[in-house]
Amino acid sequence: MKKGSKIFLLVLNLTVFLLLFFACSKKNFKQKEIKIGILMPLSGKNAQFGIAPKNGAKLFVDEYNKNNEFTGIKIKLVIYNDESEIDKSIIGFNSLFDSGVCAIITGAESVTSLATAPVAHDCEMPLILTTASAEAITYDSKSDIFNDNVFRMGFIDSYQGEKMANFANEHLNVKRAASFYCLEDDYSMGLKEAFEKKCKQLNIEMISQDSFSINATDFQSQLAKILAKKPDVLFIPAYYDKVALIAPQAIKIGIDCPLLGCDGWGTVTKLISNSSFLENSYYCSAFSVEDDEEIARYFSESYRKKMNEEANMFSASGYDAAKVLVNAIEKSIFMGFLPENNEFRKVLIDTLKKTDLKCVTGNIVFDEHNNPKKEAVIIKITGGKERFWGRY
Amino acid sequence: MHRFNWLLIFSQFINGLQLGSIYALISLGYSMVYGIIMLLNFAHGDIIMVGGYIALISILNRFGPFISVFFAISGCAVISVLIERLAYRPLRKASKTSLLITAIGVSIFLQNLAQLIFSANGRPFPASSILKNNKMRFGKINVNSVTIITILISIISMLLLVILVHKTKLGKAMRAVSEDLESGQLMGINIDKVISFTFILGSSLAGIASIMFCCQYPLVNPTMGYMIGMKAFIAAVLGGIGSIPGAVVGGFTIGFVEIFVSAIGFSAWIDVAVFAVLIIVLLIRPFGILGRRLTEKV
Amino acid sequence: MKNNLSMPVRYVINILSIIFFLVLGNFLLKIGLFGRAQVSTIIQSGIYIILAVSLNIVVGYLGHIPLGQAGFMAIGGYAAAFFWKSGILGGELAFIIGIIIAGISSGLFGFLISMPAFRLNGDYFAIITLAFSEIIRSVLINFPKVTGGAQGLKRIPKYSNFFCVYSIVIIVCTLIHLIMKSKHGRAILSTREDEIASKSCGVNIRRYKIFAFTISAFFTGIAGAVYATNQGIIAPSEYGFMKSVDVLVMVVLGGMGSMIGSITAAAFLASLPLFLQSVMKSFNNYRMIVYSFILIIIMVFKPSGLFGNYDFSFSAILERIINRLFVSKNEKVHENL
Amino acid sequence: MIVRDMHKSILPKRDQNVKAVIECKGVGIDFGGLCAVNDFNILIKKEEICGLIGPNGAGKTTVFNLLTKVYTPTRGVMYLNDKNTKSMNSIEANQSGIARTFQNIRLFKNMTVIENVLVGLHNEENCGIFESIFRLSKYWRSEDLLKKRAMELLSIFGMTNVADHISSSLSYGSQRRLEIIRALATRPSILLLDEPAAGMNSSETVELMENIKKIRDSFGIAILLIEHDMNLVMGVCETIGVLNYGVLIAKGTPREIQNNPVVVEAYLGKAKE
Repeated sequence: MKKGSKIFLLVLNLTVFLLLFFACSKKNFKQKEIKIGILMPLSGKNAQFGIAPKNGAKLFVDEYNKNNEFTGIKIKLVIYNDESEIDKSIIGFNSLFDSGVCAIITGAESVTSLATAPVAHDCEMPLILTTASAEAITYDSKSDIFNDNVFRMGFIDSYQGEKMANFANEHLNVKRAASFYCLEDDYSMGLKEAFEKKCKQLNIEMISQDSFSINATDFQSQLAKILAKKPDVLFIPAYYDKVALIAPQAIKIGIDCPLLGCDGWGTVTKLISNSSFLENSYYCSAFSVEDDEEIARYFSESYRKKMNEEANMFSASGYDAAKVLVNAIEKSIFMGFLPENNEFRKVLIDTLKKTDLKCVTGNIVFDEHNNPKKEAVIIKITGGKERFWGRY
Repeated sequence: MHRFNWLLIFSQFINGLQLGSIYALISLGYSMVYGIIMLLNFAHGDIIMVGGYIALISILNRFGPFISVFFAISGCAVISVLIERLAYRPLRKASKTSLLITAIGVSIFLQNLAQLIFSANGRPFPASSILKNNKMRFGKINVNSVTIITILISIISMLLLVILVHKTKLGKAMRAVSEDLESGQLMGINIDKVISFTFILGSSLAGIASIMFCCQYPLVNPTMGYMIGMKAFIAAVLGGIGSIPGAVVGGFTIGFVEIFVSAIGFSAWIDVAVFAVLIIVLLIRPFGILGRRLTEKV
Repeated sequence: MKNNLSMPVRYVINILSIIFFLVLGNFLLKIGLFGRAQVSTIIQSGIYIILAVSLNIVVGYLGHIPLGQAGFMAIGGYAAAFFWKSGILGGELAFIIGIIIAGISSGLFGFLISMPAFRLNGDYFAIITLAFSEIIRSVLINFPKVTGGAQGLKRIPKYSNFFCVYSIVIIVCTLIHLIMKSKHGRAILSTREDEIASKSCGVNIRRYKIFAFTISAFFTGIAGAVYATNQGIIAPSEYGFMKSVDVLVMVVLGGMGSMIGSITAAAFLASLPLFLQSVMKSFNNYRMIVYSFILIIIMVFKPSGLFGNYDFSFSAILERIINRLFVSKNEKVHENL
Repeated sequence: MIVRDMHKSILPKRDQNVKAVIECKGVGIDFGGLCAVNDFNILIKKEEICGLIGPNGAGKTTVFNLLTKVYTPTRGVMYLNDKNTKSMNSIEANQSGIARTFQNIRLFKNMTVIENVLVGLHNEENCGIFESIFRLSKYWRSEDLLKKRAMELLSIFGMTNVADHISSSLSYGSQRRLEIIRALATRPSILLLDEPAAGMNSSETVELMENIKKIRDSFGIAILLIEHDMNLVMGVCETIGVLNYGVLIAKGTPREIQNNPVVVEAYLGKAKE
């Protein structure tokens, strides 16, 4: 490298560097249509929790734009892939903010939403969480901070934990329960603690709490210990890819008590080659493909037709998030607020608060902490199929 | 454990044996490759993921169990030879640091390529179509057949390997090249052929291990190779990198450590325990249990 | 001998250019030339510059490849977060003290880890540093009561703005530059070049290896603290092996042993996702494939990276310009003021 | 010509009245059964130029590594400037006055010529980390002093004009000379040269002979030389030691060595009866 060429290279590099900043700072000023942001992990480890809600929301928005020509409201989705990493999701939020979205559908998992919620709160950007279940995103009891701009479609951790404890107590008259959770996953931890607290209240004896590490594949030693304690029921708050590994090993080792799960179990029968291992186990969820509600059946058919893959709880919550959001946008515009000026978002937050809408995952009404007050769907796995057992 | 139930102890022992044999098979690959070109082949762990996916695809396209196993093993061998040919051969003269960085690059490339093709979430592995999994009863203990088959196949492969390395001409060439690359060349050994063969051997064993692993834990996802590969490498170092019996001993030790730690209730600390074993071994006996001391010539 | 500018003049020039850069940067941000995304990207690339420059001490100047930088980043982040959340102090002073605490705590860990680590070299050194980093991450996960476990540490006060992040970047780069341009820097470089020859010159190479690793951990801890305050929440899942590899790619792309290389590569790769997001929607899905491919290509074709080990000194450039301009008219230049 | 009265800054600071620079008694080392050096006894006085010759594999370089404590001897005792080097490592050995060059040149390739010498001057000034980072006055003084001394050392072989060149860009001969200068920078009381004339043509060898004498005179240090080039050895060394299978079989003036029957036999084999 002669001296001269080094200088040239340096200068070239600096210009690329500066060009890079100015190129992406242009603001697009077309404000004709209303933009909604989608901040989901579309690649990386949690892609499956991000792609499904994005498709669900896309399905709703395409439908809406097609058959609501007359209202003059056209919804445009701006999608950012945050790879479920905190630093990228903050940059994603800011990039969506710059492109002038009036609200953002996000919340595939709790950690990234915990980071974007305060940032959104400062600039009053409404956030609709699809499946993130950490309580602290909306209302954090420890520090008493309430992000009023954040609305949640799914359940909070404690809701599901208590629900399954009640269900076990009422329908399976369980006296001795055990739990098997992942210490490194905040979702799993939250559910286990809620389940344990509720069991104490219902004086169900918690005979054992065993944990497994996030990339573990072998659970036989912990399961052997659980087997030795002979619980009436085994609560496994984990995602379906872990359950698909745990269940066969549990049955093979000889555990025959029913297994209880949570909404993370959705589509587990797809992931397990022989689903007889999950016989008569129950899990609560926000949505079931066999839900006999007319609106749910319509969603699963159109989703299967358009996306040629089976609908699940994640795509359902994405669809509902879009539906609730667009409904609130319509209301605010009919109240005479124009989407251009920036206190439109403030109005949007108030209208969202007063939502009362029949959706795929049930009737959405928000409580004082913006968490949905709705029943859960209980699903029983029999004959290798995830059967709709009923609402509870 | 309040009362000493022998049932639990024995079933844990079997688990340890089975996990250990999988790690042993994989760490053999590490040891052989490291012995030959002093390269810590980061990508070796991901070969297991490759084997799993190939077996999965071939079963889904309704190939028989034996054909799909054959596809998986030969697939692993072909891919690892490709890696050696494209990424490692040009760097044979290069510094150790560039070789290490390239190995890391290859490993990440494989993981992300798999993520792109097969999407990030796991795919179910139809274990039953390869190995009929029925319960075998030894007295009071029920042990599933996959475990027994895994242990048997691992031991057979290891014996075959020892015979090949010590008895055949090619094995002698491999040992010569691992002693000293240059003098091996002077003796007329075609270095590239021997190195490629070592990679083929190492990754075919990894292919066998990946089939065994997927049968026992029927789920294949793009990043499964990282952790298994890391533990197998620790096993290779524990046994003494470069020594074949060492890799086997190391593999079983790591298998038992993992099962023991989770049995006494610290399952969340398995990775920490395995890494702690590595650190202790590296500091006390850097050349491992059966390895030989490599003095650096001035 | 070319009439080069005497040392004091060089320092004046350097300081002036730094102040000018900071003021200009601040001004540009104040008038809102950049959108929010560019601001957070600029601040993010500042953090990655500190990370790359501190990793460059060990990779570039010392010639070893540690894979455990993410662990030190985590220690720095958590230490600073605990201090800030305890609320002993508020405002700017708390920020500075938090940064120093983060640096010291991860520097201490770096010192403790480097003692055993440097008894090994090559692949073993890489693996043992990776092992320590994974242990740190598991410890952070397995004590939920103390560290918030997998849910991470929430509500970390936010102090980071352009001015303080980039003043830290400049302080860190200057400190490293000063260290490397001294007797101790030469000792570190000589250890990379040839350990046996350094020993025969009386350089205590073990002490300097540990010294280099400890400073690198110290500055990585500082970067971890700025990273924590910039985000408001830190979770152990972020500090995995991939984070160390991200920073390693930056140092390798920039050129091992060249500070300007690390800075440029860090800024470029940190702002790449945003830049390409607007250009090519799905680039982020291929980001890691492209990075690993770059890594392999560089190692095979240009191991010395973009800049080799050419170290930039602004005053050297000025000197050359002055020489060309004035000496050609060969009248005496008013040098060494 | 540089004469003896160089200003004091270059001369080694060692106490001048030491009896023998190096003394080895019964020194030996064996690498797992192979006895590389056995019962090695030698005594090198102050300012003595001693040559060490012997067939290939006689253990000459191993002796160098023993003297500089790169290897620790398994038997015998060694004295350096009357200090027992048993507990020293190679760094402490260098501090107490032994410096060496290497058979195959070990320069710091990517560093400039003057930086190579400055590394040699590493222990010249104790300027701590704190002073260096914050550029206190101690730092400036020590840097200037080191630069001045480095220039002086370079001037011995007239290499000051290449001070800023990268060391790997120098010619083979000047790289050899730079390595010698770097060794001198550590103020040794004995300089070990490992085949300095290897790969040099005859004119360079002659020039090397003068340089070696010049160094010994101007620095007042002893020189221990390993060399195969006999006319260099015979021309410059005052005493010669002959090493055979790790044992010093003879030591004396070049004249004595030439017609010492034991040496002749070791080199040329037994004369036919």
